[in-house]
Amino acid sequence: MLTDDYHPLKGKRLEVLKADGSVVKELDPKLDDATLLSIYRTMVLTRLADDKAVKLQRQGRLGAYPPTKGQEASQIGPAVAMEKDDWTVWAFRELGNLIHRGVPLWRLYLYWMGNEEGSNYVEGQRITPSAVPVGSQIPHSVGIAYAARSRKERTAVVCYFGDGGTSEGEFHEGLNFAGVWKTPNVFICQNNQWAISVPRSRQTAADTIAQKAIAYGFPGIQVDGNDVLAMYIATNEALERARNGEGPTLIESYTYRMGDHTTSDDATRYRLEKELEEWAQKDPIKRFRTYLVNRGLWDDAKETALNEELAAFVEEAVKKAEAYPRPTLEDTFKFTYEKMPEELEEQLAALRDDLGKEG
Amino acid sequence: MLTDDYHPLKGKRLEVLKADGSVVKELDPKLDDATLLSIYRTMVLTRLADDKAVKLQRQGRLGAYPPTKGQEASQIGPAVAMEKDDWTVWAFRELGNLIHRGVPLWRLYLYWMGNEEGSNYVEGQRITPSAVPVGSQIPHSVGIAYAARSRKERTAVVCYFGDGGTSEGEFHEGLNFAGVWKTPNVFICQNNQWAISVPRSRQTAADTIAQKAIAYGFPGIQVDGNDVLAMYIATNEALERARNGEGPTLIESYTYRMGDHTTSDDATRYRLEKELEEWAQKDPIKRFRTYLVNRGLWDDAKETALNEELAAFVEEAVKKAEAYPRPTLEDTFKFTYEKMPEELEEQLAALRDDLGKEG
Amino acid sequence: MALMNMVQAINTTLKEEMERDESVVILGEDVGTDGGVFRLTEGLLAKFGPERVIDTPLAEAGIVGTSIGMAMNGLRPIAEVQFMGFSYLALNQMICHAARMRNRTRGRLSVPMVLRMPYGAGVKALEHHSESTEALYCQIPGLKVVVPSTPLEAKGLLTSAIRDPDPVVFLEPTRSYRMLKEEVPEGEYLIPLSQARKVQDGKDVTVIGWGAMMPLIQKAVDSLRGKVSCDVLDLRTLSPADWKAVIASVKDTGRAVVVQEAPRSFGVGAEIVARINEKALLSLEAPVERVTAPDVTVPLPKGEDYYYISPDRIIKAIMRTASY
Amino acid sequence: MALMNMVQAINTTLKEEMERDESVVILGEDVGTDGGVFRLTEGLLAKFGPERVIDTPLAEAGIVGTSIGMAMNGLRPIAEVQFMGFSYLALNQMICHAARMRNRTRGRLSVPMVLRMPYGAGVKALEHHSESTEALYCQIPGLKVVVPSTPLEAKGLLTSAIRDPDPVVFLEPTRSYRMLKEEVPEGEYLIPLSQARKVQDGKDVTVIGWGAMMPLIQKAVDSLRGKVSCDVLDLRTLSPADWKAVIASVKDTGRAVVVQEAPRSFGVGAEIVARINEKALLSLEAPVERVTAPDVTVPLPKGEDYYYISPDRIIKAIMRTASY
Ligand SMILES: Cc1ncc(C[n+]2csc(CCOP(=O)(O)OP(=O)(O)O)c2C)c(N)n1
Ligand SMILES: Cc1ncc(C[n+]2csc(CCOP(=O)(O)OP(=O)(O)O)c2C)c(N)n1
Ligand SMILES: [Mg+2]
Ligand SMILES: [Mg+2]
Repeated sequence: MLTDDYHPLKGKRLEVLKADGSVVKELDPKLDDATLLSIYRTMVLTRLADDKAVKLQRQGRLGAYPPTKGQEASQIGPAVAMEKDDWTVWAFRELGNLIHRGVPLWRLYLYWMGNEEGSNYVEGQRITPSAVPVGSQIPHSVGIAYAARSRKERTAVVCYFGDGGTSEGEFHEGLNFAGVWKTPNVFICQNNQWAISVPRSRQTAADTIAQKAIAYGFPGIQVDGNDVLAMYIATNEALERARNGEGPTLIESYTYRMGDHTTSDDATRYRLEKELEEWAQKDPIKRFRTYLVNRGLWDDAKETALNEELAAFVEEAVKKAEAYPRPTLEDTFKFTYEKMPEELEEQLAALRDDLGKEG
Repeated sequence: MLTDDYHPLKGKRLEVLKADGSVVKELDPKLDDATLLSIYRTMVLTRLADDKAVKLQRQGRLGAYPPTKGQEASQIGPAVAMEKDDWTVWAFRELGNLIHRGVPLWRLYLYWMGNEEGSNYVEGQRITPSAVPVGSQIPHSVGIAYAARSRKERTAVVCYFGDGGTSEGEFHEGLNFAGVWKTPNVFICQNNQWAISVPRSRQTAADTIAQKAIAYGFPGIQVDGNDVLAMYIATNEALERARNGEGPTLIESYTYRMGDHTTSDDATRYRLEKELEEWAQKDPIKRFRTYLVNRGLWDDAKETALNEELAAFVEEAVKKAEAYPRPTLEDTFKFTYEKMPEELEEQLAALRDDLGKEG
Repeated sequence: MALMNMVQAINTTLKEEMERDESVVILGEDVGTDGGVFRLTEGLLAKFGPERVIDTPLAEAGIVGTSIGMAMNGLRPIAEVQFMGFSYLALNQMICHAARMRNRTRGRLSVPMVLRMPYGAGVKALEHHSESTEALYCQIPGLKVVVPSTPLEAKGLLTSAIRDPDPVVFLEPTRSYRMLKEEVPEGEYLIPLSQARKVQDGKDVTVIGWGAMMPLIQKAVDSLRGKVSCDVLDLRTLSPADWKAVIASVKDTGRAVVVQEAPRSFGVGAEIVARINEKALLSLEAPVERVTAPDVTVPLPKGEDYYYISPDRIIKAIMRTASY
Repeated sequence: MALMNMVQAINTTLKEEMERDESVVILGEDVGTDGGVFRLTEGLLAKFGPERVIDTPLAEAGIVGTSIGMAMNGLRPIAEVQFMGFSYLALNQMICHAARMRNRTRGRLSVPMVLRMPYGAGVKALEHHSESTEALYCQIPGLKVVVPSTPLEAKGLLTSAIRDPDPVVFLEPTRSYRMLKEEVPEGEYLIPLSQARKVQDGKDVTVIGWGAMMPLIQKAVDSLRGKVSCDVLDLRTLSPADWKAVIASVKDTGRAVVVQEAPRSFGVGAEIVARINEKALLSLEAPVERVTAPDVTVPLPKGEDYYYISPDRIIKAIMRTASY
């Protein structure tokens, strides 16, 4: 088992894809070409969609946005390992996972543009809405897993959070419950080295995030989060354990946030250019492209074509999101409870009067 | 270092005093006779005072009370290792530590009788009041340690909590802060195997509580909590590390709650008589007495005399606590803020009117 | 029909609802083997097994947070927090998630859960075991807050709470758990949420209360019988409340006394007064008086009698209001 | 004197108080290197070093809980929570410990700390960044709750809060951080807590608000100048509040409008109405009107304008009240 070979106290990190694009043979998951290409496609789409979101924000067309650049492998590898019926419980920086699992990009833009309809994934994916209070989604993922198991589903739940999120009490309570209940959970900590301006080293005195699993009595493993194949095999093994009733796993995806924390942030205030440059060398998309090129699956012409196609796709998504109708006054009331209480009906009527034609 | 030799993942528990009263030579702290006798004295006093509290509760003379029987070594060993300037931050079942450190018994009775003056340790000990919300005192102990260090004091802070307490988010946040700040904290988890009716095994899937320290990047150690010498040396080493700026330690005191959770509880509803009997064999006081007898420091005559003396002492404490004046109406108002706001003055006056002579 | 105290009524309701709907699960500290520290869940583990009656680790945010996840995925969890004074640890989950999931997802996901807990003083308990901080929950849009005052009420309201599609905070007055027995019907018995109960008709003064205050109010108005005729309302659901019933009564009587166990300021009573002001000011013949605890921490047992509301204080307030 | 916005005024105050009293420390997420996400603590790390300006791990209960410990042992911590919407995680510490340590130990230990945080909507922010849940804190005996409305007010009130011997929750209106500049004196400037500020004298209607509502109220009353004469009060300290000032004004005008950013029910406004009812009922010529948000979750940006109070709504309420 990977989690034995890479036990957190052994000081090793799981890597499959080397910097030069070669793979560690005995770990190669041997994915078929179509899958490999679909991974690459989502990686590029995520990168483009992410860049676009930042641009839209600068233009005042989208609200505060947390760029995901650099973390694509960490999100897409697990998405490839997941089944349609599995759940993603995410934080706010997991664009790649959601896109790969089929949430329409335009809907995600709609969310970041400030419309609740952007979290209404009517398309049917088992994906919770973004959870802004850091770490607060973790207990949900455990309850969701418990409920799935209680119906004898073979569903697993992948829950994402950041390195900063591991400091919250709700991280602790969630993982501890999962350990005791042996729920089918896969916890993925995207350790992108920063929680806004606070570096990993000031977040916890533990050498790794992975070793925190020891506190909960289940396996933990540190994985190169810029290596989409490593993230795939680690998640795959964890999902299998989950489905077999062997309980949860904590995966520390060792990665890097290449952008600012959000569009409101200026990362140059607290981190050195040099660090960013170093990590740029480890760009997950570049590395995976080299691998595809080496395997003869990819070339410059394909790259150009893909980029053009996806750029157009992204533009379409923006258009669709921007054309989406603004919520009505009633919309802001009617989802507070399943049935609107009389009291709220009255408040709605009074506010409509007060707002006049605005309402 | 003990914490290396007894690293939590090695599956070993620190023991000094064997069941037959002999000691593991190379671990013997070689305490002088006076200290040994004072330890025994507090152990017996704690047992008697505890029994008395339960009786008083049954007679309606004291409120709900959490018996500490069986955990005396776990509380007194550390007290012996502590300096006068050190802090104890406790939960609610640490009678022995407080008595040994000099809080008058009558004052503690006063607290359990339901008078806030019972937490007003004017005697000068650095001891926080009882913290009822489980685990909530843990972050305080870290702040207290931080403040002490900021004044360059060589003070350390011993913080107690139970096995149940380790499941709370505030345990996690407190220990994580302590790890990052390298504060002079010694965390003692009295793992008495139960959190009311929930057994240790359902509290966390970790094999030991001690291994939870790994999550925070500092040493943890499991200690036989019914062995006062083991608790002494473990705390001693941890305190030294704390004072030397080497940061916190987590000590898991492996012990047993021989009584009910509180006087409102009936432990026979959830645990087997057999378990209690097994643990009675490991009674910390019995074991330590055998040791003293073996060393020629103790005999039956001394035992009888001590029991008589302490029984009288306990009676005195009860008398004093019962004679303590009931709080006045004003007392219930005037400590809300340093200076009573006008609003409260008015409420006090109005309530005094309403209550008439009661007030 | 059987004579039951509130503990029995709640226990029976839990059992019946678990039988009726197998998506109902119970979780909390000591709810299983021990049957709950107040025995509210006694016998349920034996009947429904450990998958549906779950002894959790000691962590309130964990209990409520996992309940939210369960509710989002098809279960109907009833979470127990051991005392209201420990529920603050779970407030983040209640405010940020339970109350908002439906709105946040435009109805795609919802959180049909009940958060049960004992509340209130007057039982000479340890610190933090006597809290009455219902107003914390009332001010959160998306939550419902319900407080039963008798065994029968407990059954009817809890049944509705469990079947409600939205999160309900269900506050059980510790002091009333075993105070009185009354006839409670077997089988389905529902009291709709957001409807106040008229306890008795009267014409001089409206007296409004809920939960553990109701027996004290009853004593007070009984002793005033013949002197002051009181229109007594048990609010039952504090939020969203039945303001219509409050206003109708005050319009009739022109006078009102609100009895609130919690400290005076920023409590549920204030909202009641504000509503009366808004909708019945012109009918008022006296200021609405609030009988409350003072703005101090609940004292330990030796001082509790200064704090806890007595029928005598209610009587005085009614008299003052009646003769204003 | 220098022209400052509220961010600068608070930053200066923090600096001056840290210079004056070396027991003052600052802790929170991103308060050090980054200078705070709103730059409130900019420059302080460089000046006072990492022992006094502490970048903490991401854990609100940890921040507040360790602050309580520091305060119990001689420091005067100023804890920052990044947004009010994340402060619920620390409510247990505030309610169970900060508010009670003095009473619990009969004065032996106390918690002189400030919990600072930005609050409020109207800035088109992400979910949870627009909360105005001050009433959660107001109802807890032992806490003080303070809300400045201008840069000058921020300096005077924050100085008093830092020097106060009891825990103070200091709520900074995000929307006002950079809205306006005004002259702020250098050096010591104190505004006593629990004293309201008379913003302008008037005789027809009392208008009461605080924090980010004050500029909206100002716009409203300005536009009514000549038509309705408003007596405007900035409450400043919500708890313990200056009820005398409120009552005195309403006794003069006989009419009042309360402007509260938070949802309607169970907010601070309700307590204001209740107080007016109790002490000035006979002076009232109209119901006290509350202008508030509706009882719904703060909408995401596209819906926020429905929710956030406009001067126009205040004007309408004043007119209704004046002509009642
Ligand atoms: C409970 C809570 N506290 C503070 C914040 C403000 N905040 C948003 S993201 C963030 C840092 C998160 O760091 P991490 O968990 O590492 O995730 P990352 O942003 O790096 O993806 C902070 C402090 C929040 N959203 N929730
Ligand atoms: C936050 C909180 N939740 C629940 C309780 C009720 N309660 C009191 S003690 C206890 C069990 C504590 O177990 P443990 O931490 O092991 O300490 P022990 O009682 O065994 O000494 C519980 C659940 C509480 N006091 N605080
Ligand atoms: Mg991060
Ligand atoms: Mg225990």
